[in-house]
Amino acid sequence: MGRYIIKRLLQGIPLLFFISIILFVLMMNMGDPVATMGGRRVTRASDYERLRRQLGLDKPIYTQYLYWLIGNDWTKTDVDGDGVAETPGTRRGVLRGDFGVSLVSRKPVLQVIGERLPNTLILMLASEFVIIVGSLLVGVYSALRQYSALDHIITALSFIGYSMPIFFIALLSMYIFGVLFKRWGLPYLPTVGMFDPQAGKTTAQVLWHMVLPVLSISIISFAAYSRYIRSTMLEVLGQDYIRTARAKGLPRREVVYVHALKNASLPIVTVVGLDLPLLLGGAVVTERIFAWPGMGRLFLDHVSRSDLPVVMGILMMIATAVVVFQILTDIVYAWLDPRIRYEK
Amino acid sequence: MKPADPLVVVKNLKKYFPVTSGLVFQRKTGEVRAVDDISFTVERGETLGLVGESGCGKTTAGRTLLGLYPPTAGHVTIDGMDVYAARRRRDLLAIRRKAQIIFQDPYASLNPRWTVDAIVSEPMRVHSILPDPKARSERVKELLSLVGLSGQLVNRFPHEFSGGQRQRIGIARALASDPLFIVCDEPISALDVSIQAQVVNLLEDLQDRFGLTYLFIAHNLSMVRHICNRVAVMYLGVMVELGERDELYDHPLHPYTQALLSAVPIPNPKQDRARQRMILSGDVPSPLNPPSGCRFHPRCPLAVERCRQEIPAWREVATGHWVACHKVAE
Amino acid sequence: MNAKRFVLTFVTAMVIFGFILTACGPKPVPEGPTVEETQAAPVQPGDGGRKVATLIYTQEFDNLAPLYTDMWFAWTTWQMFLHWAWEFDEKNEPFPRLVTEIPSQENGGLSADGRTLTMKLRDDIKWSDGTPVTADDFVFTWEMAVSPNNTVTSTYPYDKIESVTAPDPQTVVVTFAEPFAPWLATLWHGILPAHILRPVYEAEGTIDNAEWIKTPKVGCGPYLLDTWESGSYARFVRNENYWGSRPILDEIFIRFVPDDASQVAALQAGDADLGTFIAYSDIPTLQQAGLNIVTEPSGYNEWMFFLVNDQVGHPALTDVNVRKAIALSIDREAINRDLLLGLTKPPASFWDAMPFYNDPPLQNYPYDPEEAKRLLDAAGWVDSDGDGVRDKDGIPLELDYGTTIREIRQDVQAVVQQQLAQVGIKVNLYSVEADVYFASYGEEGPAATGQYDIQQWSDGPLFPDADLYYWLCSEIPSDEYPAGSNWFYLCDEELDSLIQLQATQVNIKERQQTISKINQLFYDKVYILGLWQDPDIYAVNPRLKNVKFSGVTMFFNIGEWDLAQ
Amino acid sequence: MLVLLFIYAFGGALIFPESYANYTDTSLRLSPPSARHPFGTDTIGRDVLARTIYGGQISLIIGLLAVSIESLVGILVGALAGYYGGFLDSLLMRITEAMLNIPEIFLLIVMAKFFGGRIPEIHLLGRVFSGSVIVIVVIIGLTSWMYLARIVRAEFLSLKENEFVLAARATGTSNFEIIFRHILPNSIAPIIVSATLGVANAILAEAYISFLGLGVQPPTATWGNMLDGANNYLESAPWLWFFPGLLILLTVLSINFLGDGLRDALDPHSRAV
Repeated sequence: MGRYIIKRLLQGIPLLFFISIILFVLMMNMGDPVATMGGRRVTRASDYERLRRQLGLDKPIYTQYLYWLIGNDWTKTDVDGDGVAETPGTRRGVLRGDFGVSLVSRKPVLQVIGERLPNTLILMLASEFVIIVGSLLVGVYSALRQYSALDHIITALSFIGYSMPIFFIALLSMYIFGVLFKRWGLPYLPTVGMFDPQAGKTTAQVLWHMVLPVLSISIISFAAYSRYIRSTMLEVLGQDYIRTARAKGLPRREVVYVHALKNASLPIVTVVGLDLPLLLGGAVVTERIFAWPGMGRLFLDHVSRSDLPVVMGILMMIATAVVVFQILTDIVYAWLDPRIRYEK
Repeated sequence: MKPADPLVVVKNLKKYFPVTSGLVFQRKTGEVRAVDDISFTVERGETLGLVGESGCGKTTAGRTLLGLYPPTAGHVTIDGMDVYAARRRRDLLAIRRKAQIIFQDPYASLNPRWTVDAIVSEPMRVHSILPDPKARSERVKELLSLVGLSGQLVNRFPHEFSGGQRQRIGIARALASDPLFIVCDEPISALDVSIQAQVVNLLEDLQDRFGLTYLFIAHNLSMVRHICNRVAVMYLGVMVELGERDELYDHPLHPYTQALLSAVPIPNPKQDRARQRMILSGDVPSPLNPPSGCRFHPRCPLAVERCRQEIPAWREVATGHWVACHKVAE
Repeated sequence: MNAKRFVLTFVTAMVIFGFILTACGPKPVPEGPTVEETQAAPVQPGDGGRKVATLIYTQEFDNLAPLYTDMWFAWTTWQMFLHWAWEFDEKNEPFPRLVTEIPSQENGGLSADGRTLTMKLRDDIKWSDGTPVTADDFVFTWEMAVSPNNTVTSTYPYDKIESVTAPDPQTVVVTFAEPFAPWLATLWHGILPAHILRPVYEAEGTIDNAEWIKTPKVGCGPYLLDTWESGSYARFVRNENYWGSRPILDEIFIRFVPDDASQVAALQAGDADLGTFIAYSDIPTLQQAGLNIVTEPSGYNEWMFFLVNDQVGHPALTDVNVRKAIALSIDREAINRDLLLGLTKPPASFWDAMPFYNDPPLQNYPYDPEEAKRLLDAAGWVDSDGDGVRDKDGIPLELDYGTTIREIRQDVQAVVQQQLAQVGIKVNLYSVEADVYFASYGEEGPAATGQYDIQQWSDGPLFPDADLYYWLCSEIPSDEYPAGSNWFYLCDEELDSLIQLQATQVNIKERQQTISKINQLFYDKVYILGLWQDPDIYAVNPRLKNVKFSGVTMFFNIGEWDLAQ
Repeated sequence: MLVLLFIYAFGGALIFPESYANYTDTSLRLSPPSARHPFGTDTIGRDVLARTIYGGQISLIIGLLAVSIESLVGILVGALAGYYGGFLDSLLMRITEAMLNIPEIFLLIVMAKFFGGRIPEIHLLGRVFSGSVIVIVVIIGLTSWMYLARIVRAEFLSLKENEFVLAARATGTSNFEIIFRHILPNSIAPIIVSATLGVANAILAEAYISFLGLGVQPPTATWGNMLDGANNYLESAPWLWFFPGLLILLTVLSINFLGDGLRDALDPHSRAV
């Protein structure tokens, strides 16, 4: 098992290299970060050339990638434009933990991302929690009451949820719970931000503001999950050992929750792990609509100014998270299912 | 070229399948020695039987010698043309046209999405025999009637046929390019016993009519005896014995051949009872890690120390009778 | 399948819901604000009588350090914690802040040749950590701006300076290489604290990574940066060490709300006291909710720029009558009335916000499509093949019209397309993101490489100065000079010499006459066509008292702001 | 239902000409649904009903075209990787994996910026499509082929060992023909299912990216870009976002139903959602 984990981790490294190269090439041709530096005015010609030189944007793409990857403190660059490389570089490169400095805010990328990461994580974890708990309850319920009216309704609703674009859910829920509730004089949910600044960033505030975004993110995955759980539960419940357990006289509750659920949860683990990209993708739109100060919004803001270090940092972080999650999924899967033994 | 030249010459043919495990790019960590240095010839017009237990490499040998698998080492010439040296598509096509194959599984060997017409005419299309589609259709019907099927069936799909019929379609396809040489890769083992004889008879009949040469791969020794002129025995990727049919059946030299033959039921019960059964112990070892020396030694009742150490040479002990065993007298 | 039937029911319900929603939707809208108004009233920040004003920024400032950003939202914020040498009031008139008086030829601060500027600093000014603000800070700021090791966003106008010296701690002498007219509007947009940053510069060779550049907590203004939570808010507290009169508010809270609708909601609800960058379409709602709308000219107007260059642009546009016809066939009044809710009007002059230079005031071309058709006919552009698009010598009058993806711009594009089609001019619309649109010539930016025959964005002179350097022939980008900033590809020799002349005219009266000539030239030749005035618009809650805005130093009197309890 | 939607999008074009969908009447801006404008008007007085019709055409066309590109790339990559194996397989699969590891929306945004504003308008069938339609089709196609490639590869891996493929090789049939005439027709079922569901995903992807303002640019309407900026009118003009949003939902829903049905019909083994 240990060797398997190490092997999988080693496998992830070249993959991340691949990803970084693909992204870097795409991003180099994305837009001009210097173009928007002049505020409302177009950046001046002399400033333009100077900034490109100082920020190293005049270098060929492979050099920029190299600097991004391993830094440039081993070489000298020409920053005053006289054609002589005289200033030693200061970047240490991603491999040494330096993701560079944001071209927009001049803060280190890790700091920029670090400020937003917790906010996204809060949203993600809460959504994951809602999704898993909710879909388990609903999935198990509809599996046990297969073909009941409620089961049909759940099935249909999950289809609809599955097909809903996240922004439509978000707008609709904002309209209903924010606008209409307010109009009707009901207690209404806040539609933007992470907390009411007057009240401060208290737990209650954050929880209250989280309701709608979490709802929006959850609905899509929730629909798919509960369907999935329903079908695996049905499959497991139909198997011989469950019938045996019941025939032995074990209480129904125990059969369902201990035996069946344990076995049915196996595939769910995979789905949860593999759905991470989907969730993160949903976060971009959700954070934008609900003005949630997370990574998704950071991404949009900085993409629109072609802030390569930050965008690259976010994407690499996400890619890493996805890779790690896949590995974790495999490991948990192996751990949960004694039948699966990976060769050395 | 003298007609006495063998049609197919196989020299030191090896086929190892790599066993890979890879992180990014796969790396070879071992190899399955499916075919490990075999040499033989097939004379024009004869049928050479190739027998052995499942997994001994007979099918691989048959496919490799046609170039369907790239060989690890060795040379094969068919009608004087080097199979593996053919780089240009034209040369390869020339070889493909002369050598064909009939497969074991009549269900898997026909493209389920194609009609019989398309299947049987494919070789003609590829080799540009009868470029006119109409003439080709006629030829397809002709070939079908040759193998005993009605020409009306050309527009049906393979799943509408029985196993035997499908095998006939496979034979018709093999014949479509007017080959000299056909590898029959266990063509009957997947068929009902009642059908087997029909197909074998069909093959014999066709051989007579078109002067075909067969490499007949089988594990059914009695059927081999029926159809073959010569028989070769393979064990775990190597050839252990080769000889004229009657010579081999009557005087098997290699202990493995003896064991195989002793397992064949003989129609005459008296003879059968009189015979001494030779039961092999143990399983066939993994070709991934074949035994040292003589590959048969772990199961051989006659094995001595030398068999563990030294690979026995492939020798001709009598005219046309080859064997690889230390225990066979010089 | 039962589930499918349910889906059908659900869908029907949705459609019905939609109609109900749209049927009763519009009615409550006008009522909405009144409901909220009553709700909003009791919401007051009451924690111990502390006066906390909440401001909404629709974008987050990217950085707060002078030299390191040119973002509008940073400019507004500087007045809280950093002063300029002189600032500008609500009439955009300069007044001295860190200096005792604004240098002029009369008071001897400006030499007759316009090359030497002598500034006298106040002697009571100090940083919030107690260190006095001295001439050394000015010298240091100049040094940092022109140091090749600092990645400042712009070295302008410091690169025009030959030297900055400090004969004594209260005197700064600036010497320009050549006479430099726009100094008043461009110099000393915030100064750097030398006592904090010089050690960093000496140690690291650059101040790029200095802590103060990332979070400038030491300042010399009435408030100080306390916390800045990225994506959410920034908090400023009173500078207890402030050298001027004691700031009235205890705290200023800036919320970053990227979404217009949310800003409007917060303002309506009274959750915020000040909103920025108000969209025209939201003004009636806000006014109904009792908020004061303040517009402050900042020199910017939304323009259509014609690519008058037969090499790069459409040949038709080199004909002044075609350009005039375009001006006559766009109902700019209607655009202003309907899309901008009649709150603004089309500008006639590049210096609309500066009456001093727009003299005599210009009158807009009227909406007169018939006259436009006549002009086009006379210019030889007629619809000879009957496809509804005029043509001449086989070239159809088909123009590419590009702008950025802001909603109002795209909307205006669509209206213009339709109106021009009515006079037989076909327009293809393009809109791309700002960083792509404004990408340089070398990066193949569409504007820089002249891909659009008509371009649209908001632009203005170096407000409150009249300068417009980038209209020079020498600024036309090319493979040899990819950084050129004349993206209009316009080379009019008369215009060129006038622009060069005004930049060196230190005498205000002479300069005014030159600019007026330029103004008339722009107008007569229809090189640019104003779409709407683009002043800064603020929404102010009436309980926020004594608020004034400037088009240059926006929150110049923030120390005097007060909150009615 | 899908048929109805197609009729809506394409048949509706018979009732309203396209110029009507783009006809602006600024004095009528943001008027609520009425008899004249059943779905109301937008910010510059265009009829929302007519725009949903033309937007629907573009959205559906984008969905179909994007899936064509997706299928083309996916089948090609999957087929080459599965058939040839070895180094090519490793290389292609690593690229596939790398692309799969970046959430699609991020990839879409980056790609949209990559191609932004580079493609001129396209004149097709007497209509003008802004170049961004093509850009969107291409980027959606290029960011969604990975799953299909994996499916195709798996199919090829198992089918290429089949004896009928060996038979074709023994016959001398060229690799090209083996790939496209022998193996591909036998793996068509999962491809069809995946492509059908791909249409739904492509329509959604278009909506997402247009919603973020990076998609199809005006004046060409799509359901997605009609929603762009709609959250500014959440309260004052709900018809702006409700109708296009509902139409997207209905379309995606019915395509998902279709895909699910196809899967049940073609492949009775997998019945998961």
